[in-house]
Amino acid sequence: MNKNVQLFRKWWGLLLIGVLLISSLSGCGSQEKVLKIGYITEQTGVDAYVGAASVPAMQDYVDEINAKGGISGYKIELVVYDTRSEVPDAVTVAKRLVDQDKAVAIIGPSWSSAGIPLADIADAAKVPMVATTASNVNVTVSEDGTLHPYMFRVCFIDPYQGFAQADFAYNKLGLRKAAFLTDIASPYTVGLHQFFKDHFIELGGEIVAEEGYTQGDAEFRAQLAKIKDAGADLLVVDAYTFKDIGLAAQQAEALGLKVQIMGGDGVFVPELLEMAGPQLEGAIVTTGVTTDSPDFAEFNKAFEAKHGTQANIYTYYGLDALMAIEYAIGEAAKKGDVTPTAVRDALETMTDVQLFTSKVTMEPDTHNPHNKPLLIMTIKDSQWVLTETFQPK
Amino acid sequence: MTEKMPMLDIQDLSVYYGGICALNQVSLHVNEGEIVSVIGANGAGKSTLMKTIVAVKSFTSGKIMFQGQPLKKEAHDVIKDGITLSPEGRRIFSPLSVRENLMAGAYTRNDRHEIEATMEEVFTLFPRLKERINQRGGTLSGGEQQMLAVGRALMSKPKMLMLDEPSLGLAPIVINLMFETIVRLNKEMGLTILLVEQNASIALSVCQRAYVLKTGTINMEGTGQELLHDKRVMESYLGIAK
Amino acid sequence: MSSEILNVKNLTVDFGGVRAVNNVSIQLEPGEFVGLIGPNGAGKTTIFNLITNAIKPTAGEINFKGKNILGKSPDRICQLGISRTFQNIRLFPQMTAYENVELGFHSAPQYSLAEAFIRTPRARRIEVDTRKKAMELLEMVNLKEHSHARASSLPYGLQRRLEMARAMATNPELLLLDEPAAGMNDDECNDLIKLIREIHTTMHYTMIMIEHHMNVVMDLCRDSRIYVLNLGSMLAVGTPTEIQSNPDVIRAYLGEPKND
Amino acid sequence: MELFIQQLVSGISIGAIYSLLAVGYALVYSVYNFTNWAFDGFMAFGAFMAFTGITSLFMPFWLAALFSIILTVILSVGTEKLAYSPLRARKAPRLFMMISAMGVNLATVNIINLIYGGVFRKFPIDTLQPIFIKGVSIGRMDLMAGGISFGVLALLWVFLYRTKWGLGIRASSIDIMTASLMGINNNAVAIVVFAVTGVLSSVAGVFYGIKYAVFPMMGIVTIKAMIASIVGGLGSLPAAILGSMILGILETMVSGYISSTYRDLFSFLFLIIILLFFPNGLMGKSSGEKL
Amino acid sequence: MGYINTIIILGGINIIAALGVAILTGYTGLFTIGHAGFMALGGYMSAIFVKELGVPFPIALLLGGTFAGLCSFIIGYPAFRSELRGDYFAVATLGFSEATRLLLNNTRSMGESINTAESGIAMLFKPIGPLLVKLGGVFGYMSLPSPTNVFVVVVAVILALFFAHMFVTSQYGKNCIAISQDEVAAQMMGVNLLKTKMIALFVSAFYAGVAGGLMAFYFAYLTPSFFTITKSSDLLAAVVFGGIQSLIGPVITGFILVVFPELLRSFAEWRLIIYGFLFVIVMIFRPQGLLGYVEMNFYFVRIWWNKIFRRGQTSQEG
Repeated sequence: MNKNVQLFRKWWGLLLIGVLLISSLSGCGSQEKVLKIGYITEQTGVDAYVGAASVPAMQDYVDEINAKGGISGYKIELVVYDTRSEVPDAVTVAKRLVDQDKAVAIIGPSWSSAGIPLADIADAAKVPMVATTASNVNVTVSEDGTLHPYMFRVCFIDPYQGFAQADFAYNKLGLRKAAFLTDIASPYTVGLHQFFKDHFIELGGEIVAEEGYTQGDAEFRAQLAKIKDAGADLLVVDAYTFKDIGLAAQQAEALGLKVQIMGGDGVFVPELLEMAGPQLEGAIVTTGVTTDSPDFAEFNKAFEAKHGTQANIYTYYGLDALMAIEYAIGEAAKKGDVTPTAVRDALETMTDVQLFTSKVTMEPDTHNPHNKPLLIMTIKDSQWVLTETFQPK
Repeated sequence: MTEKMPMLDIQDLSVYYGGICALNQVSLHVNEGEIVSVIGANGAGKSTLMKTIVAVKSFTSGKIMFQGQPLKKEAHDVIKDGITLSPEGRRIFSPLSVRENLMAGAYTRNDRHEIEATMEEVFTLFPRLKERINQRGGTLSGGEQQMLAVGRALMSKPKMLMLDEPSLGLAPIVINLMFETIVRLNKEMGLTILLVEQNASIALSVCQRAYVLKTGTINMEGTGQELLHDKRVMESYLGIAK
Repeated sequence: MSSEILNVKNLTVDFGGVRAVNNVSIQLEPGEFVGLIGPNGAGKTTIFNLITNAIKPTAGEINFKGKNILGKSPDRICQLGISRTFQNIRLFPQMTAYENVELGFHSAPQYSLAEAFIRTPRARRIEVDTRKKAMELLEMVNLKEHSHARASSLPYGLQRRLEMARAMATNPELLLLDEPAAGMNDDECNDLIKLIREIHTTMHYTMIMIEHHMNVVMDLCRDSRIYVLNLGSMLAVGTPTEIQSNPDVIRAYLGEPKND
Repeated sequence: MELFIQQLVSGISIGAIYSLLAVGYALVYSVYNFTNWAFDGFMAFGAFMAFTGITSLFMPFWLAALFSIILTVILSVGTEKLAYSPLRARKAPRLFMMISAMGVNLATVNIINLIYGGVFRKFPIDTLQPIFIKGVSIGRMDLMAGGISFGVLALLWVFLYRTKWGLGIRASSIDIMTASLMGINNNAVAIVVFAVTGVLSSVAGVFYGIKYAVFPMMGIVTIKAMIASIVGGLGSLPAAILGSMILGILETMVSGYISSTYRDLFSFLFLIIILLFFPNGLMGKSSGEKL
Repeated sequence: MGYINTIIILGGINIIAALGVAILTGYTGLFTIGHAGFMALGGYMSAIFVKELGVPFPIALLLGGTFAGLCSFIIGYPAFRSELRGDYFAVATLGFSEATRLLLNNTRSMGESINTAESGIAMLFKPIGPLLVKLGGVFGYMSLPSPTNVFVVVVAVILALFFAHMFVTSQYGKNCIAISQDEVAAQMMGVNLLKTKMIALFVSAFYAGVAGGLMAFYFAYLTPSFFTITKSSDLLAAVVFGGIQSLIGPVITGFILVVFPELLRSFAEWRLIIYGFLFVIVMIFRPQGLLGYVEMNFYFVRIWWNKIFRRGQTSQEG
């Protein structure tokens, strides 16, 4: 009998602990009006720097909002989940944000492979999601052309950037023989490559070499030697991480390959300047936002002082998405209906709203920011110099 | 007790392999300057005895004393104390040259000159090895490999040399040569030798005392000559004729 | 046309400059029981390894039931009807005694992979049948009550018996026993002799046994012959009494006294 | 022709880096018969320690390198004591050693990631400019890579073939039991082997960091070294170097003349083909089991 | 409920793939760190069958699994024929899975170049050119049907477990166990090593392939980046922790390894570090894993049943 009681206690005890665990995790019991905003990002794995640069800034901003009494009286809670750069993890955390945390809006992933399946989740759950730097077309508009009603983004899309790069290279720099060094394992880089190539050929340019590598490679001399042999005058490095373009520049110089180097917004981070040094002089990198803009100087300084790391584009895009949601919640609250659907509607009709980096108008039929300027930066004396602002018609 | 303490004294040694009793309550001793043989058929536990003495194999119960001290727990410490074993099947380092094999034997010693001198002594014993000094061990003939194994064991300047089946797989003429050398080592250098052999006749004819091991126990003991003429020895090898 | 079940002709193998087996020939009639003895390192196990093609010979021929089996894979050779035990017991340690024996029966599965997944009535029948046969073999070697014990947990002597039962389960015509009595005391040896004799008479196997316990060999081979191997070569063949009094054999085992 | 020579030069320099890594694997494999999967974590650790030495502790380069070597040796030997040696003492199957090593690797890499973050860093030391000979660029860094690789390998050779410790290691790698009969302390040999492995991985890490970048996942390149040591034949130092050179040259040639996109596919096919025709690698010994 | 469902679905998919690894690593003793490759092959193939050919989805899953199984021979035959030992085989599987991913990353550009090719070997592949483009390379294979739900996954897991149990208790499965315990003895007792290992690899890859298919039909999207070495090592971890020669062990750990990091997502950074230390600790203190050598059978279930429920009754009676 005694044993039996003990056994019973053990089982009940386990059950109790389980219940406590679950209830503590779901974090109920608060009386305040709190809205949860989810943030799906990378805190571990190769891309951990994305989360590292953005989460503290966003948390600071949320604290600021709350200190000011919240958005129309609603306190904000930022719920951050890590994806380890794995799609299945991105999907589970999205579902978790939707079902368990009842997030009113979600700040979506920084990469398109996760953005594409997450769009379906956002649609199904009817919770708006704002992607930061997932720039593949199909993130907001599916393959067959239908719009994902709940998916938004605050960055420009790959075709736009590829187009602008080709345009600048052909028309402004007068380059005619392009060679590529492309990370073949990322939709972002392959997309940039594709759109650059298409437009460059359309303009009358010639593609003399298309070389690939895989993420994690650090050795590009074989490819660069071939590019040198092909007589290219432009080297487009479509890289996901700045290390690749930095190393490519170093190794190109070592091989005596003297070409114009060009890269996309993925490599527009301050670390690039330290890494490659003089080899990157004159290289061109396109981006939607620059850390060197005097508008951000103060912010950058404060951020570095507080968190010990430098701000980069992920910081800005994260804040952009957060501010877009802040705006939309504010709009929804004005109408007295702070539901995810109301937030979505406000996002869709967003016009000329000042976000962290620029004023944004959302295109209702694509959910891409309209007329987001593209900055063409040149590296001079190891500093970014704004060469031109590309504004589409 | 005027008798001198034996160099190696083993009392009631029992060794198990898994559940199998390989040695059961074995007691034997070796006095300084002696050649002692342990003979017995295959599987009698001879090699186990050797391995236990050099601490490659651990024992379950009993006691092993060397020069009045209990045996060390690790093989390399035992070797440093002055026991060496030339193992069964020679086990020379076949990819290493003859010279390197010998140098490996001198691993516990540090004085280069002394080592060179010992190597010369080994070469006087086995001139064939000197001829093949740079050859790989694996290319030597069976007899030469056995010389190398014994030479290698001598390189540590042991106080007691143990030989596990030095006649194994050798032609009779080579066996004779081997045992002549063993006797020389004992007589001329005064080396104490513990010998384990299946080849009873030759082992008994060179030793002062001998033990007969049968399925893990000591069956008989006596002087070499006594046992050499003891019919029971042959029976323990080839069974009782019916 | 010869009636031999096994015909080993002029087998030779070299290991790194040393000739381990030198020009050995063995002929066996069906149903024979012969012993293979010789001092340590004579090359006895090497001959078993050559017959089962665990190692490849340098020269020579091995014919089994009139067919050349040289170069066939060990599993093929087993399927043809040659099975063996090992000097250092090689059971499947984490499998039960029963499973060890059972393996011998189904090492070439008796039903198709598809049947394995859905366990058709036929497959079930085969399983039941195999189970029965395996239990019979276990009973024969007196291991029935240990059938569900893990092989590694069995005492050493029983492991040896289990290995024999496993070898028998492959339904061999030629059974090679490598030191079945190793490490056994006299009483255990006597039991083993009885068991092996029983196996030989009831199963009608042709058997070769390597053994160092001379009493065991001499007893089991008293009606047939013993091969004596020394330094890789065949030294003598004969009845136990002939072998025991053969001066060459005695010299091989006991050596010659050193003559100064 | 110029392209060919350029690719050959690059191939050799890449091969030199692979060699340095492959030798680390081969050394452990030859003595303990298992692939030390933890090596790539050690490499990243070595690089980060030198990096920290220079940036946070303001050491001159040579001191930072020494600092890194010492710490990596401690890590390597500690791993041997805590993760490998208990398994060896139990005579555990090789599979367990591998899993244990993978565990060490996983932990090391992720601890580095946790502390330093996943960011790529430039090693704070100036790189050297290349020399051009008839249009073919020969990197001074590559010459240095070659120099250091072969220098370290030469030192390793001297250590293994000209010192008493080296003799002990070689004897142990042939027959560990007999080696102990020679008075060779197996535990001490293990410490020395893993200390040498630590030195190799630290040197490789620092070097790789200087030439490319320092990041927690930098050890990913060791998979190439692993393929190289299998191609050459596991457990033999010259084979590891041979395999590395072949793989380095093959990769650059495939990139240069076939397709850089499918380069790794060729490396893999090459591995499969080698295994089909040389089951033990080009120079490997057969690992036949004794009955 | 969606979140719980997600966990059940992903856990279930992981269980099925882990069962595949259990058959190969746990039962046959062959170490794999490349099973993600087979998942990818199975996933893409089933997706193609459903989306392009309109094959019903359960059949497509089986076909996808079979395709993965057949592909496994590419690595299995050379590796087993040359009697590759542990380390070699592990690296070969890793190479295979990375090569698969490389090819999948490039399907689109391959397809495009085939479509535009005028001559040469590419012409031979002309019929599959458009399909390759559709697969999308790194952009992923999009807009797949998504019939995978909790019910499907639970049924699939039960079936997978049942058939895995059937396999490992069959004569084929027992031959696999024999090989893992003593390869030489197994061969000497008549087990055809090459054939048995190939069968084990086939079944194992089949399981991974089916898991891949379920994954495709859950995410409605496939991209090569689903199938990285991390995925492979997670599967291996499930078997190492769950136990050698056990199905129920990897099933439990396969599920836990999905659920645990979910519950403790805030410790995500520590997760891989903990795995790493656990690998070492398990090897040193319990190398057979959590439930090593525990066969899933009714005997086992009955004992547990008795332990949990019956004990109350008997003690009340007493």
